[in-house]
Amino acid sequence: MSTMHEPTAQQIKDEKLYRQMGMTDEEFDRAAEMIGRLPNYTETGLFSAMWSEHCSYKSSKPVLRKFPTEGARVLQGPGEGAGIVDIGDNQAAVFKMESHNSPSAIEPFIGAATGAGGIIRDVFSMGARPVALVNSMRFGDLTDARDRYLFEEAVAGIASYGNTIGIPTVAGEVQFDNCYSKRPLVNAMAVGLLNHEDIQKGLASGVGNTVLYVGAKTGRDGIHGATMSSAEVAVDKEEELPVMQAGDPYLEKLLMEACLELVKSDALIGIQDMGAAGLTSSSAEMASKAGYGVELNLDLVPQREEGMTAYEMMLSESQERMLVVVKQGREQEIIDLCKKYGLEAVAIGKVTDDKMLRLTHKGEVVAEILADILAEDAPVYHKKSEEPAYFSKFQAMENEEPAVEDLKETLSALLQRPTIASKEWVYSQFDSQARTNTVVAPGSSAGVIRVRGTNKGLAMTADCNSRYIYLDPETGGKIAVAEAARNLICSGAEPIAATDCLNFGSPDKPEVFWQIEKSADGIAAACRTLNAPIIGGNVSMSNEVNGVPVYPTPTMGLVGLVHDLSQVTTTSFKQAGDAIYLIGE
Amino acid sequence: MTKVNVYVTLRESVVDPQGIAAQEALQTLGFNEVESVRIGRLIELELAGTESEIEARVKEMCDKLLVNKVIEDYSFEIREVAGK
Amino acid sequence: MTKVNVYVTLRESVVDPQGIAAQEALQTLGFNEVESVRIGRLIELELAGTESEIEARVKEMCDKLLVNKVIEDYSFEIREVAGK
Amino acid sequence: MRFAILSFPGSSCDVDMYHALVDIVGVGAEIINHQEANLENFDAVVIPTGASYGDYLRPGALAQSSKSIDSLKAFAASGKPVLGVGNGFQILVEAGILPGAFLRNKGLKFRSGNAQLAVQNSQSTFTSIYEQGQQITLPFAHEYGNYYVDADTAAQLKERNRIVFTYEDGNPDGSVEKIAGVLNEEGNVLGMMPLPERAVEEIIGGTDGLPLFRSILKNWSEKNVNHA
Ligand SMILES: Nc1ncnc2c1ncn2[C@@H]1O[C@H](COP(=O)(O)OP(=O)(O)O)[C@@H](O)[C@H]1O
Repeated sequence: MSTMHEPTAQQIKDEKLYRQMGMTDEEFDRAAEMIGRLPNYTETGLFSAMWSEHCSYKSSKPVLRKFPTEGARVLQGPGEGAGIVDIGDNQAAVFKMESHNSPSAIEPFIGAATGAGGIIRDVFSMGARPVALVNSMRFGDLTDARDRYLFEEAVAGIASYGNTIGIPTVAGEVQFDNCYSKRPLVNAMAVGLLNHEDIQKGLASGVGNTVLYVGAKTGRDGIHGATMSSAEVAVDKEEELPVMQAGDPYLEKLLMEACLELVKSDALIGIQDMGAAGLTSSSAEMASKAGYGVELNLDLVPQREEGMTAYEMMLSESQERMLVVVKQGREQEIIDLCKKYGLEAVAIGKVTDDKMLRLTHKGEVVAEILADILAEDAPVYHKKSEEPAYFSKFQAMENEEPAVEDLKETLSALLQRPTIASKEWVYSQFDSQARTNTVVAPGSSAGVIRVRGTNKGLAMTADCNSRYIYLDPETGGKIAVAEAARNLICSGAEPIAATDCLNFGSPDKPEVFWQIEKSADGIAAACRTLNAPIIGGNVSMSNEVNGVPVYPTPTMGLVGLVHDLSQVTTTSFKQAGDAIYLIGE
Repeated sequence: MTKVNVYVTLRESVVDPQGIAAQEALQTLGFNEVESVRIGRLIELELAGTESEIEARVKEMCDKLLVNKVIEDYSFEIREVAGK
Repeated sequence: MTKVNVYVTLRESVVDPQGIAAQEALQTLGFNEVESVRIGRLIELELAGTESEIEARVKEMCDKLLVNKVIEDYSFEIREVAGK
Repeated sequence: MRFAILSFPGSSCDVDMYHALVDIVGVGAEIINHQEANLENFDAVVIPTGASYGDYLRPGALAQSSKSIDSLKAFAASGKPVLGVGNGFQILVEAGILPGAFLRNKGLKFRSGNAQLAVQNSQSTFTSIYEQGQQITLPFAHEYGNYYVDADTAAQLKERNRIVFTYEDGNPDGSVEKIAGVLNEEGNVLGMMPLPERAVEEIIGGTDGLPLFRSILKNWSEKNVNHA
């Protein structure tokens, strides 16, 4: 009945309705060919979400292959919710960075808050307790009222989520440049700790095992968030925007505690956050990775609104939801465990052996597609790459020493630049000491937390100077990694692994794609040299305003291991009379 | 001086975690008859102007500053026009 | 189902930092006619019961949980009684 | 001596309090879930900070729906020590165990950092190891740290020596009378916004919070020795 108002498969093809969902003609044809028939409305929605840049990395895959992802410490590289590196004593650090740029351009508080919420879920869905947050943000310079608003609200949004859930923010960076005017970048990174035996993966395996839905009810919010986040946002047309998916850090705190207890249970098979493209990506990916199928009965999905269609439920990006696969017959104990935390857990489906993602709604099969087709077989594009004209022009320019007439005046002018000025206004809004492990809070080179029960610590930082990358992406990419590594080393830590968030303009522009490729070359080379493999990350493209791309901003998040907490150093001068040395060239 | 009450509510599809938590708390306290709680804002303005001016100006204030139309709806009510 | 609007306002003797900030922002935007802004809460309830029951129950909810009488006043309005 | 750490959903810093009490101060402590709050067998109750119930509606308000509030009131009435820090203070105020209410910080933003405080009353169960007038530094983290009482109550608090800590750094959040911590009339319940459990080790934030816990322990021990 609910599908009655939906266009037929033929109409979708004839009227090219898939274009509204962000699919190209070729992609639609490819989808139809792969399933051997025209996809219906719901199925077209599944394809559009799973084949979006955000979920499939269809344009960035060739670039990501450049990154070193292996190393002696790496227990989990890219591909899961977050990467994992060994830190000795049977413990591991789990972390990843993610962007929430488009939502933050529309509604900065909610956009930034749900960005933090999403990355925290990625970490605890691996079985790790999130222990620290880091962020990296870019805004237009503060002369424009909208940019000031975006800045204030995004900071407040990140603060609100982290503070409420009780995870300290220990490091971060903010820079201002008019290339980000009205198109802010909001990248959030979460770092967790776990014992090796608690590592979880997002797998739906074992025929007959049960798929449980845990957490918030599904509403009509954030439908097509994944496709939106790969598209340029027109900020002025609020009526046409998808409904924002507001976050609930309180519910997430309950979800986090429940999941961290859940991972100790041998009834658990797999667990995954319902992030971008919600139920669609979590179910298709869990099935595909495990080599099984999943069948969901959408009538059983907890719904916040009446009369939701299959399409709406599958594409909703309502926050604070997890998909959990448990052993057949053990459902009740998991449901009871969740109930203890005030959470609803509902069996909505089961694992099958036919590798299909099959959805039923009101007694009818509304979608039936091989999970691999959705999760693995998105087209991969080798975008055109072309050196921009500006590059050779800049390269040909002579180096010029800026003439400084009055040192004092220049220094004070520099210190007043928002990018250089103290960021205390920002980080004083973050609770940096919750959980009482923070050894170095924001205000130094890197944040440091101790690992209880050992004499070790974890240092973390996020860095990227996008002007350097704009001027020379390859060298600039190296500089971003090197700066982050220096920040760790200055704090007394050995860099052990990296995550990244590649924020760029549209990959369809050959000059932009060239920036992406070249900066990836630089990043890869620096990470190799420093033996800091990239264990996860995120790509955010089409960060443009009126067709003008932001500066290329591949933010690097690095984590370092402090072998001895007594060796931790901070940036401040300690006492009068100490000697000051300049080391290096 | 005229008093205007502006009622700001979350748009229907936007989840209201505060309201949900308050409803659960009310239920724990035994108010089981409560089916839904949504928490919005009440903005009380005092301002000068004729009624028709005020109507237009308050609308402008809401659109420009007081209300976040990405997630909120509003309505307002001119409550009291005190004689000079 | 009946809808009730509860209006919660800060008591007059309590300074409202948010209201002051909003007023200043309005003035910066040129709304100089605004003399005062106070920001309170609008709580929308949906609940079952007869009108007189509801009256008493909502009062109880406000006193017990929804309103902090040290700093807040409230009033409420039964808005809509849908026929069964 | 055994402490109950009364934990509500969302009280994320219960573990911090546990660590401070058990690992550093060396007393017995247990995190008690609010649903099974049987407090009778404990010698003291601490309500930790965090954002119970997401700080929704008003910070500390929704905790009033928990049955444990009755046990807490009974425990406070029995005269044994009750300490609420941060959100725990807000819960005590919303429950009416301590006077007043919390408004949003004057600057409207969440703020965290280190607060400079003066010990205004070093006679209490909670502060007897501090010197009168001692300046101490404790971390804080709150958005609703702007403590409000009406003028009469404020006068009364002063007269009865119930203001235990005041802010000595300009009082940026706007608390009435610079109040950072207050006692109940009987002197066995202390609420404070600064967080002593975050200042019990040199490596994380200094040690100015330690004397507070040691005072509670010392006064309890002395009483118990007398009774024994
Ligand atoms: N958004 C933020 N969140 C948390 N800490 C921040 C943020 N922005 C800046 N900081 C902190 O402020 C300090 C100075 O930052 P920054 O000006 O970027 O200096 P640096 O060049 O040393 O990284 C650092 O300790 C950094 O962690």
